[in-house]
Amino acid sequence: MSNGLINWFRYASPQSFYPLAGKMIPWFWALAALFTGVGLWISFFVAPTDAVQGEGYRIIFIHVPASWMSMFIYCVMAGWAAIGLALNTRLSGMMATALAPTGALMAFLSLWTGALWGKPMWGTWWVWDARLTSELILFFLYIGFIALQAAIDDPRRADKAGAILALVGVVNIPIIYFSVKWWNTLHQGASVSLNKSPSMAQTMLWGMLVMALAFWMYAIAIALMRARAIMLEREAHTEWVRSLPEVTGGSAR
Amino acid sequence: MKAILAVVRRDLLLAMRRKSEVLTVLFFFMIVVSLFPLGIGPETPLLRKIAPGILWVAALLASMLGLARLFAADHADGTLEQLALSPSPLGLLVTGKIAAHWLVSGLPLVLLAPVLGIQFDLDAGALGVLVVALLLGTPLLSLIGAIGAALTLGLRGGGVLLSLLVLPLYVPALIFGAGAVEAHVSGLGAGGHLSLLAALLALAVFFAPWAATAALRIALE
Amino acid sequence: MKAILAVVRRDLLLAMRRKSEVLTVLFFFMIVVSLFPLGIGPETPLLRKIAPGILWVAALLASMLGLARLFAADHADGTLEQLALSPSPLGLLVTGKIAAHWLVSGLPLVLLAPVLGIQFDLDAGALGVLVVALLLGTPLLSLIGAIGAALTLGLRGGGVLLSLLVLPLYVPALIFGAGAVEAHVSGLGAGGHLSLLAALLALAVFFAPWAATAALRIALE
Amino acid sequence: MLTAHGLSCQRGERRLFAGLDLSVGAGEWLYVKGENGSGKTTLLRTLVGLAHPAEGEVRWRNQALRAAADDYRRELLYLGHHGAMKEDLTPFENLRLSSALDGNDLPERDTLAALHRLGLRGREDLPVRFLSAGQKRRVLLARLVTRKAALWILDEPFTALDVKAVEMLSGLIGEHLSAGGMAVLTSHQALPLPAGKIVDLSSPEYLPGGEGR
Amino acid sequence: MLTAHGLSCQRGERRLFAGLDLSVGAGEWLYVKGENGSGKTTLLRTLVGLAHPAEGEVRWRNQALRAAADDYRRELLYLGHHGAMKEDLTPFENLRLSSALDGNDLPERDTLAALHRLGLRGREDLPVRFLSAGQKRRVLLARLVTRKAALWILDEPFTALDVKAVEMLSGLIGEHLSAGGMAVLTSHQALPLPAGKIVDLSSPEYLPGGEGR
Amino acid sequence: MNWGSAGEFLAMGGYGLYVWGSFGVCALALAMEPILVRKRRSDILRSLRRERMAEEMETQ
Ligand code: HEM
Ligand SMILES: Nc1ncnc2c1ncn2[C@@H]1O[C@H](COP(=O)(O)OP(=O)(O)OP(=O)(O)O)[C@@H](O)[C@H]1O
Ligand SMILES: Nc1ncnc2c1ncn2[C@@H]1O[C@H](COP(=O)(O)OP(=O)(O)OP(=O)(O)O)[C@@H](O)[C@H]1O
Ligand SMILES: [Mg+2]
Ligand SMILES: [Mg+2]
Repeated sequence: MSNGLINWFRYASPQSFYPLAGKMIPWFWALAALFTGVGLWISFFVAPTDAVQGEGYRIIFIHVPASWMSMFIYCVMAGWAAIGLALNTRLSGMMATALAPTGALMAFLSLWTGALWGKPMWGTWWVWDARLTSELILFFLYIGFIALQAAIDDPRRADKAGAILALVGVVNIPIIYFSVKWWNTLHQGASVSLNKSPSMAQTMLWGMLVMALAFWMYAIAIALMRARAIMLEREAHTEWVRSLPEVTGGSAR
Repeated sequence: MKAILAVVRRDLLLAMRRKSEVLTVLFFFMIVVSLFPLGIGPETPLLRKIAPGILWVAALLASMLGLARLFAADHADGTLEQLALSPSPLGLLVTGKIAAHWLVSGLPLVLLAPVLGIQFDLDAGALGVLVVALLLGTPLLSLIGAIGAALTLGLRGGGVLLSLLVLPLYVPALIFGAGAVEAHVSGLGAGGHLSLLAALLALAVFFAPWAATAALRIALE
Repeated sequence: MKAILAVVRRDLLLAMRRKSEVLTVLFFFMIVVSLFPLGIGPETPLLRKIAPGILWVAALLASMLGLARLFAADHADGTLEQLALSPSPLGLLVTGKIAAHWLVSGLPLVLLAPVLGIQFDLDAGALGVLVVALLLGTPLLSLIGAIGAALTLGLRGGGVLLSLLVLPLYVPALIFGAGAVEAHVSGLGAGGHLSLLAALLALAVFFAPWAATAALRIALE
Repeated sequence: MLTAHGLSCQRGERRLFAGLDLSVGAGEWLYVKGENGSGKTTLLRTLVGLAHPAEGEVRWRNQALRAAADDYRRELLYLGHHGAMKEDLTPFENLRLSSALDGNDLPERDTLAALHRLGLRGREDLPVRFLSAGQKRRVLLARLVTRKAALWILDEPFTALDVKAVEMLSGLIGEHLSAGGMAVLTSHQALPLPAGKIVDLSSPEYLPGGEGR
Repeated sequence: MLTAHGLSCQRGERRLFAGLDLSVGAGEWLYVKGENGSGKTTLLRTLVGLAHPAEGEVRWRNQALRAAADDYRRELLYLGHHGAMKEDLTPFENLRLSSALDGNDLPERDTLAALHRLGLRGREDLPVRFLSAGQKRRVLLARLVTRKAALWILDEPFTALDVKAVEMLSGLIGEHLSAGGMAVLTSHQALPLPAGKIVDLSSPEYLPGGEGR
Repeated sequence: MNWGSAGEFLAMGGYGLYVWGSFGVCALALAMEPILVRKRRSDILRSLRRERMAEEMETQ
């Protein structure tokens, strides 16, 4: 991604980024499909049955990548936001806006799969564990970011306000995480610990990593797609959009 | 009737235009509910015990949030004067506004409550009672709230004053609503509580729009 | 410095003019706290256990109530433009406004909390810790809240959106604040929690006015 | 026919004017003049029934306002200092919604036509919040075109309007009058309208005696 | 000396005007004309630095606005469409507080004198909420008397004022100019002021080319 | 190979509901997102084309 960052810097104006993204998207989709295929194959057919958790543990192959992505995307989003505030580039705001819904979706999936895992393993859908609680708060932060941007109609203003919120959030996430952790352990030795699963077999680790790669590729592809749509919306009246082939040529229905 | 519908449509359109409106009420509800475990501690049995109370208090606060704006926006921009001068009776228009308020900030809570109940480890039966109680209770909250909103219209410090007026009036809804769930959990049966709630609701449906309209007329003088 | 004082004086005067302002924040706090025994039932040991959490959540909601108005009134009537064009730096004026907000809606809570704590049967030591924790925590709430208030300025559905943005950020204050009292009650000593709260406060004092000012400038564009 | 007899109005402790008689018949208009704070807005609000006179009575078609309330409101159009518009909605939506509240569903065509007539072409779908001061007033005034009402009561309708818009609005009022409508207006500017009846609230004639100041 | 060079302003997607040059020197005033929505308010907000131009630059005493920000704000007085008043406070309190925020404590005498000059005698202690539209504007305008500023930027200062008040305000502006002050005004009414520079934003000269519409 | 039959695969050793509940919702969400983004894109493209058409009609 850091590599991509440098490239994107050169392409920091929407009209040159738009076609570039258009060219990259299919590749990321292809990679995402490939990794998903391999990952699913590993998760269902290669990885053995777990001694303690039976087949239920297979949820791990989406739960963990979704959890990782939810946290990772927030950082990337805040990074774009910081760039946007510092350099005042239009593209960075669009990228941050494009990433947020995907991040929120990942947080939601982490919560959902975790809950579905918790029921058979812990006998309850939810416990107020540190990691669970801070993931829930992360989800709220995403929703706040999206709601804030949705409430502002001037895109440039929305970008800047969103950027400030994202940065404040990024400062707060570690604080929140540690406070929640401390809160939880002070009260009780957590009634259930997430780490008691047996040392993971190599295959499991591989499956998780491949699935994480798949999620990653997916996130990039979808963020680029959404960024392109946002560019069209925001720059609808500029010359470069009006002369795009899909606007001029395409079969106007 | 047509006028009621026009008002409901208009208020819903406005709520949709502030796109996130409905969602934010929901998330506010969720966040307030989640704050309690953070303040109180994560022990499940304790949390299960106080869950109905917490859910009800949060629902009450959430449905109160939108109240201050119920008439205030229309008052500030002169729309309320126009409504008062419109050919349809003001009472009907007010009823429409109350209905729209419930649709935007009551109904969603009812639908979300079971999910939050699960976080507090309530069982299926208790969740059912919770939903029914909220279904009867949230319109009651909107109706009572409308009177308070009309009374505090245009007053200095309106928002806070409003909660001061309205929260005590909400107490019966809270007691019977949370009580219903607790009665069910402790095996007493929730029927009595629920029928009391229903009776209160019936009373409010007749009384509240009239009272709110009278209060509005005073505010407009 | 003179400008900060002028802002503080002005906001306090305004609060006094809407006479009931301070009182209503207090009453809201009291009512919310008292709702819980009604929703949960009157068992003393249970109530004592959840008291710090409930007091903190109520304080948090009460201090959030006034937030929406922190900049909104000044924005709507054009005063904020005038502040931005005034010779003193906007950051200072914003600090003044935050200080006034705390004086109006934070400090009174600190003073009232022990009384409510007694209702929940907390002992003198716990009450002391509660007051100190609130004294450190409520300015933190005002500071963080100001960022949210500035970000949501002039937006549709502002009030609810504000709470959505701000409540998650309040979590550390809540945890350490309520945690301090609980740690004291369970004999662990509240020192750690309190010094963490103080550290957070120090961080926020530097960071929050700056962020709020930046957000205000955006809102004014 | 709108008449008032022996009207005197009060705000707080202050009597603004007293002993005011007026009547507006079909095709007539009344120009309410007066210095700032002389009570023009108060008089207009009293005429529409939003405020109540301290003394005297307002009558519509020879019935007291309270008795005629429903009929009166059907035939009345009042535009005050305030916008009465939702800043979040577009001019198009604002206009249609206010018609819906009056109980008639305005077809899309007529809505657009009214907005265009008021010179808002190209602004139909921009939330009112973004409009300039004059454009906001124009959206409000579009109701003059869409709502059929016998009596127009307009408080400073010409504020914030540019020269062209002032002409256009005078044209509208002229049409309304020649179709047998009635109007009550206030303004501090000179009005480009054929002579109407004039009430000057600053004139000593209406000075309240004794009470207030 | 306020100058702007090649200014062009945009709201949302719409370019309002382009290629605007202007300069206002000591004792001069600039009359910004234009139809509703032509961008007068936007121009004024750009001149004071609340909005940013899409192209071009505003300079104060030969420094770019951003660099001169502090000095500029000290010498500037901007009154917009908005009231910028607290409806709960009295005119007296409003005026004193806004001076305090400008960093000078206004003595009671001067405050009262300014209010009386604006014709608010007897209304000093009535909360602004109760004032008439014109009286509210007058409270706002009292700042012209109390605040020493070299440059006045006033957006439609004459709205809602009655004939006497219009004269009085023109007098104030005249004094300001003859004392070497500068002023930028907008208005739709004819101004009873000695001739100043004129910028007409509706004239084809400033039509933005190409982009927007 | 872990599974003897399709039935066994679906049952997931008794955890079918949970495993397929997770994977199913996950697949659904990740499939819906591109569809929604596509729709957003085609909506804006359609309105752009319509605007263009209107302009062409005007200039003719
Ligand atoms: C709603 C419930 C749940 C949520 C929100 C949740 C959240 C998370 C998060 C955020 C992570 C990544 C944390 C990190 O890498 O530091 C994670 C990792 C993980 N979760 Fe969950 N989880 C939930 C339920 C569960 C359950 C029920 C289990 C298993 C019994 C589980 C097992 C794991 C494992 C094994 C990892 C990876 C181990 C690691 O990286 O430390 N989770 N979860
Ligand atoms: N509570 C009160 N006590 C005393 N005087 C009051 C009170 N409320 C209003 N007033 C006075 O009543 C008058 C109201 O006048 P109104 O708004 O009708 O004036 P207007 O003729 O419309 O003026 P404008 O031309 O400025 O719009 C003002 O002079 C105001 O100061
Ligand atoms: N987001 C937007 N998109 C398109 N046009 C906009 C947007 N926001 C504002 N406008 C337009 O920009 C112009 C703003 O004009 P401005 O308020 O400066 O006008 P003005 O000359 O002060 O008019 P008035 O005489 O009515 O006060 C209006 O024509 C308005 O419709
Ligand atoms: Mg008036
Ligand atoms: Mg203007």
